[in-house]
Amino acid sequence: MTTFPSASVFFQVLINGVLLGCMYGVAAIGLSLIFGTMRIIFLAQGAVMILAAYCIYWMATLSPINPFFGFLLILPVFLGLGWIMYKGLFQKVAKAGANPSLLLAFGLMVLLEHVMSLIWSPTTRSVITSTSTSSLTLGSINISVTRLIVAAVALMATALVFLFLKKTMLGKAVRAASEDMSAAALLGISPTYVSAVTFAIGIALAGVAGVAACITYPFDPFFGFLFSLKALIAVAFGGLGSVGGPLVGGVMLGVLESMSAYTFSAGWADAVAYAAFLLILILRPEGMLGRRSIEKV
Amino acid sequence: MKNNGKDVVLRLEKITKSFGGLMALNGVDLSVEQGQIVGLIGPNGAGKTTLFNVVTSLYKPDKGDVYLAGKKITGKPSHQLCHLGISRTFQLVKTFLSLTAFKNVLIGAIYGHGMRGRQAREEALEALRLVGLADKKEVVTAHMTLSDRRLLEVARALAAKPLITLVDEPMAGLNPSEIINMLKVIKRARNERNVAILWVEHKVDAIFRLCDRVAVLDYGRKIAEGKPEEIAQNKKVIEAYLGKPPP
Amino acid sequence: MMKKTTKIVFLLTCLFFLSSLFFTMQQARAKDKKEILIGTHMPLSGLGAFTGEEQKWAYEQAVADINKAGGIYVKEYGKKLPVRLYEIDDESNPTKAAAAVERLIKRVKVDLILSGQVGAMGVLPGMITAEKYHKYYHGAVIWVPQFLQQHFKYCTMYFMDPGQGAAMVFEVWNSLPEKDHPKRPALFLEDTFDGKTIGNVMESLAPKFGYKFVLRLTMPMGAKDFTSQILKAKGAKVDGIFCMSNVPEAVTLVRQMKENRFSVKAFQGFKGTWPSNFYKSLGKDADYILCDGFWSIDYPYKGAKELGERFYKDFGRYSTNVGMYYAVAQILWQAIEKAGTLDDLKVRQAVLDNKFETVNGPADYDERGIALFPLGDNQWLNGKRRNIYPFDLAKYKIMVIPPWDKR
Amino acid sequence: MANHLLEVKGVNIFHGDAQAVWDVSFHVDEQKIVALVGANGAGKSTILNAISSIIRPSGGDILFSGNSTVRLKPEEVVAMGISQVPEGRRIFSCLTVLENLELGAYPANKRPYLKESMKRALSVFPVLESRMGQAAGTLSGGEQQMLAIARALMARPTLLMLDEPSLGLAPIFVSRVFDTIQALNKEGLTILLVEQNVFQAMEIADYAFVLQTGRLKMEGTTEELRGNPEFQHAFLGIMG
Amino acid sequence: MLQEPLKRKTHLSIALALVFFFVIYPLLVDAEASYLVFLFYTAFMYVTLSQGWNIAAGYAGQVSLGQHAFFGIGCYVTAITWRAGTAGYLDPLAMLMSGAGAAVVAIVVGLPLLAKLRGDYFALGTLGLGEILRVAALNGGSFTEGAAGISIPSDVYQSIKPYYFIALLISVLTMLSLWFIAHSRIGLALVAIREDETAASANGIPILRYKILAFTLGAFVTGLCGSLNAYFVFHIDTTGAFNLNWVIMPILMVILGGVGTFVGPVLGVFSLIAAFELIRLLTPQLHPIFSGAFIILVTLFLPDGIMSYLTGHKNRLLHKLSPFKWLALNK
Repeated sequence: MTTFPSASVFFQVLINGVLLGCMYGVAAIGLSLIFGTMRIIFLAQGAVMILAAYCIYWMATLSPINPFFGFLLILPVFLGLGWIMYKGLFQKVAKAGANPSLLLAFGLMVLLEHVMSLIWSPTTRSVITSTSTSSLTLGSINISVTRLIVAAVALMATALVFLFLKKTMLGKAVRAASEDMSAAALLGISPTYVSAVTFAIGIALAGVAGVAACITYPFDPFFGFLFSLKALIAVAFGGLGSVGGPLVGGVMLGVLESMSAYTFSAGWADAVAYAAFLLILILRPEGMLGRRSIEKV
Repeated sequence: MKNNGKDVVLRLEKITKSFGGLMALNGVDLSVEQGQIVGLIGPNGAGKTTLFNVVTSLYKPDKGDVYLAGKKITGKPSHQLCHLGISRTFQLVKTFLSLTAFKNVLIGAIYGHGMRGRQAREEALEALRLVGLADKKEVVTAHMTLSDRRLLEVARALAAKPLITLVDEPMAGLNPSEIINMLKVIKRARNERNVAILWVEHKVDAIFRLCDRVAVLDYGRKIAEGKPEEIAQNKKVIEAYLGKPPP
Repeated sequence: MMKKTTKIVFLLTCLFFLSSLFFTMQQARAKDKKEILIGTHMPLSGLGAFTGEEQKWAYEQAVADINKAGGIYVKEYGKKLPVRLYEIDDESNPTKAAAAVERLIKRVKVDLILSGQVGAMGVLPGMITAEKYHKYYHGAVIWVPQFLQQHFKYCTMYFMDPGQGAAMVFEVWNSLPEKDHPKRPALFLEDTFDGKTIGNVMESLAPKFGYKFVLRLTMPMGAKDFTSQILKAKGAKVDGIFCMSNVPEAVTLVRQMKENRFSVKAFQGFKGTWPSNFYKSLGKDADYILCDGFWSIDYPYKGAKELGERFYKDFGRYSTNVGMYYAVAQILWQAIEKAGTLDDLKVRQAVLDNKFETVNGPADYDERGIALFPLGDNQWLNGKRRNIYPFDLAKYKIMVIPPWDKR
Repeated sequence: MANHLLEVKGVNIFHGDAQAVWDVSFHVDEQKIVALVGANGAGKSTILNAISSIIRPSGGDILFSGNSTVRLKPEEVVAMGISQVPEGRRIFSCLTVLENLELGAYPANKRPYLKESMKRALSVFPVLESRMGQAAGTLSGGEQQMLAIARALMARPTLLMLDEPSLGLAPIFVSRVFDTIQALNKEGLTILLVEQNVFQAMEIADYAFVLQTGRLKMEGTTEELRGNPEFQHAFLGIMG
Repeated sequence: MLQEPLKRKTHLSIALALVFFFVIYPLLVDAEASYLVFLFYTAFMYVTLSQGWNIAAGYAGQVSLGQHAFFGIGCYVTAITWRAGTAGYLDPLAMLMSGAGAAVVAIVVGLPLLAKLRGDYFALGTLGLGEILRVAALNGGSFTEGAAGISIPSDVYQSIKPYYFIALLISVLTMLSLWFIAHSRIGLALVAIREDETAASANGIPILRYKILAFTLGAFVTGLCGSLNAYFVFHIDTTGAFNLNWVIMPILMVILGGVGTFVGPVLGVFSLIAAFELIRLLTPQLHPIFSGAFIILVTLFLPDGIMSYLTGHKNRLLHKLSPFKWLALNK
């Protein structure tokens, strides 16, 4: 065990955890949205993220466009991609239940990973931006600018999803459909349309997460899977009772990881995260923000 | 424990249970004697099903105790209560859908009462016969009608050879002729098995027809208890439950 | 119930599956030998993929080169036979590496096996499998103790000596001016066998060269944040780093060092800092960082320069790796010719008995089947790796890293 | 003929391999309350779902104001003016009462009238007004049923189909619900009522169709049926 | 589940014929050089692993995503006892101990998890278990030899036949015990728990005990496979032992074959292995791409598994077993 030598080190570790957690959070939002309506674990989410990362990489190396524009470009492109993916693959399988969808997502992940490695080769790539290694200094605390941008993106994505779900008719329809698909259909809400929209948004958010990841970390075609595992934990941490759940869960995970890496050992950080995850599952299965539901008998 | 010369099978003492701020049950006392059919009625949300769930340990009461044949059983796990002699049916029917009717009842005989082999099979068949489902024993329950599934639940509960069976709205969703059949089955069960029955029901006329005693819940409190005739006359009950008296 | 016809179609499909398996498996070894079939497995996907690509290229060059020369003369058949290479992707997974070697031996029925990669992730399971079926596995990239533990009779290895590698690091640091020697160096190690092995050797050899590591920190594989480690190092006033990791981790570490304004005098990376993508990912920030090299285009050996330039032509970058893989193949070709047969034990014996000239210098196996080559050290500057070690071959000298704010 | 608002013609419906509805034909006339009664499993809900296009019948036709609906999607049927209050209420318990109501006006051609419809729905069920911001799951059973009907009204239907509106309700609420149905009908709404509570249904309906195990058994005005001994035997049994 | 006696007889004879074929096959060919023998050995392993998952997930409805933890424990128990000299080469006692080790962990972890978590949460919890154990083994010091892993000299290896027959035996025993369980009162209880836990409990079934029984049994056979694998590969480290492959592949195979069915997983194992082999054969370079495409095609056209395709029964279980339906947005 190491203790914190000073308050500033403590805050530095804390801030780093929060910023790392925002990264997990932004990856988790899309996941939780897709889980929410379609009740599937979209394992290929990590692969989709990396696909977006490669798109940005291409854009940044082949053209003089600033990678930060990627956020704006990726959104419509991946919205379309998600729509096509749903219509082409998931619409049919979603009817068959959650397990085939899980399987489909797994197949898609394998396919995407290897197609990417065929196109871009499996070597590590990264995108260098104007803010790549710059940082702000507040007293003795250093804050990475890139990570701050990612945190802002995570907040914005959460806010947008929140607004979409709470304020728009379509968003309300999404919430209704995720609670009772057939009752929603009776009101004139098309289940396939709602699912397709949700899926497309989920994919678009994965794309945004991919852009966020590629300006922060080097990546390769197989980098996404670990990320989707962490995002999954973030989702479980936050619970799905609230839209902010994934972000809060991500931040909790990030802080936990960086705290245990500093005080304990980086080698155990993952185990600590998983153990906390188990503990939370056992003590508060609905997640930290979720509402407890009473089983109807 | 004796009460009017008969054995008290189930006794509830001051059961209190709240969810969040909502007081679902508030100091409810109740007792059921051997071979007695006790009806439990009350408006929607009065706490009838909650009471069942407290008795069968799906919920833990905040206060109060449950006694079975004089022994305190509060908070014992559901499956132990079944071994001790409490079986039940569910408002939303809970049969094991992928199993046949026979196997459903067999589970009651094997796990509810601890019978084995031939004895268990015979008991299961006997219970099926009692509810009139003997000829449908090889039908997978997923393919059964609601009425048959309700009967099946009763059979499964009886196969456990309980001291008391809790039946939760066995007539919900049934048509009049099916209701008559269910009434007959419940009556037959009591007569042939001498089992005590605690019965939650919405169909008040059905309750009045068959019950030895009726208890009325309203907002988690027991507001009346007595013979069906008495309850039917009780002003409090009529106002709280039936609304304005019929013209 | 489904229709009978569909069921029949289904069964026929299954039959097709099975029968095709049977038939392809029954290719007997032809009496009339037309080619030498060499099998290999490589990490073309998964964690080791970044090195698999260069290995694949080097092997294919070695095969093309020998075939251009008409093949290898094998006395047993009285003629020159061309070489054919059969590659399997082992996905950086030890179980799949073992299965890959099973497939090479039993289904593809290769004559001999060229090494896979990355120690316990590929080479070791591959060697164990080859050993089971008495197939010669011409190995590389595995640590000596790991190799010796198994008492192999059908395998050989060609790699660097970790002790020598560790000594190199200290010798290079010592070649700095006295005032710039790292006084409080730290180890940043990935949680793999490679990390552990090299870390142990570094720690045990340090006192001999007048060093002592003040910290030993773990960098878990796939981790995305090393700030905690950096803060600890900063707190301990670390001024020199030895880092063993993969590329993404090394890149993230350096980026975060800069973000946290943490400078050291010397940064020696192993494995994660040599690929050219390391530099591409960091740009100028990668300058002055040291990287190990299994080989250098600047080596004065025959074919080295030519090979390095060919690689540059294909990839637009330089490699510090391909020469080593090319050398592994070169040794095998020469050994086959000297053995005059494809018999597994005889070829292995030829490997043990002879000395070989390669693009990576001379190779001489000992009686345990081990040949070690010296590790090289390079320093990044302006996108180029400047060879600084071995001192007698190197054209450049090490430079101290200026602090971030002075660059 | 002209005033048949809804016409079901020789409909057959399958659940997987099993046929649930056999060649059923009936019609609902404008501004009437029509009851569809029958034992459990008689196929009443199945027929409602077929009208709502949740299930596709494998034979026959369903005409609404003379237009076939069988090839339409559920949302198109709602847009045409048929709303269903499903069995068991099926309100969205995590959404607020307001959101539930808003979703009732989801179809594009209904949205412009959202405010108007809301006003009307609240005038029918003033209780809901004070509960607008509350999660619908916290309402009592009777209030939930009101919400479900109000939600269906938001789509400004010409035909309102109610599936077992009295199920699981205390008698006091049952009579309130039936009063409301009658009042709505008086305002000009056509109603197709599926009910197991035959008494109450016959009380308010103009005309009834009786289903038995997926087949149409008899039909007639409620007075005719009450006098029919066969009908009494099947349904009124002990309860009479 | 009950079959007509005649049908049961045919099924039995088919099963016996298959087992007989598998027993004599390696004796007819040059087993050491036959790739098919190795492939069959792998298939037997996966049959056991698949059924080990299927018994808890398919029968009792407890979807575990942590089978690789038990596989890894099996590997490590064998490797550690073998290194210490307490167990010998292909030592049945060590194998049983490995299975028992996995079973003990299943009980210790299963108690809180299965008591507290319903189906879907449980799936996530078990996923965490595998990762925790992996990290523990990585940091296990000289006991697990950390990242280095435990190496045992492979010169004791003689022939693939013992592995083949042990794997065959384990898989046949697993199938037999599954058959007996499925047709006994235990099977009845497991199915009841899967269908409705509340009702099962109210009918006197001690659900926790039976869930743990199923989970532990699955862990036990998975541990056995891990042990055999340790003997086969002679080198155990965290990447190989706690590889997610050991949980993903069996699940894929069971889903492909048919969840909660007896024969389905076996069909799933053989068809997936055959398909992947064929793809490797046709496109050695691109096989992962085509394997991914194959999985996608299967889910598009056989979403309920091979068994439902053959028998015509839709597999409703798939819907019930959705491991993540709890993540509903508005729960």
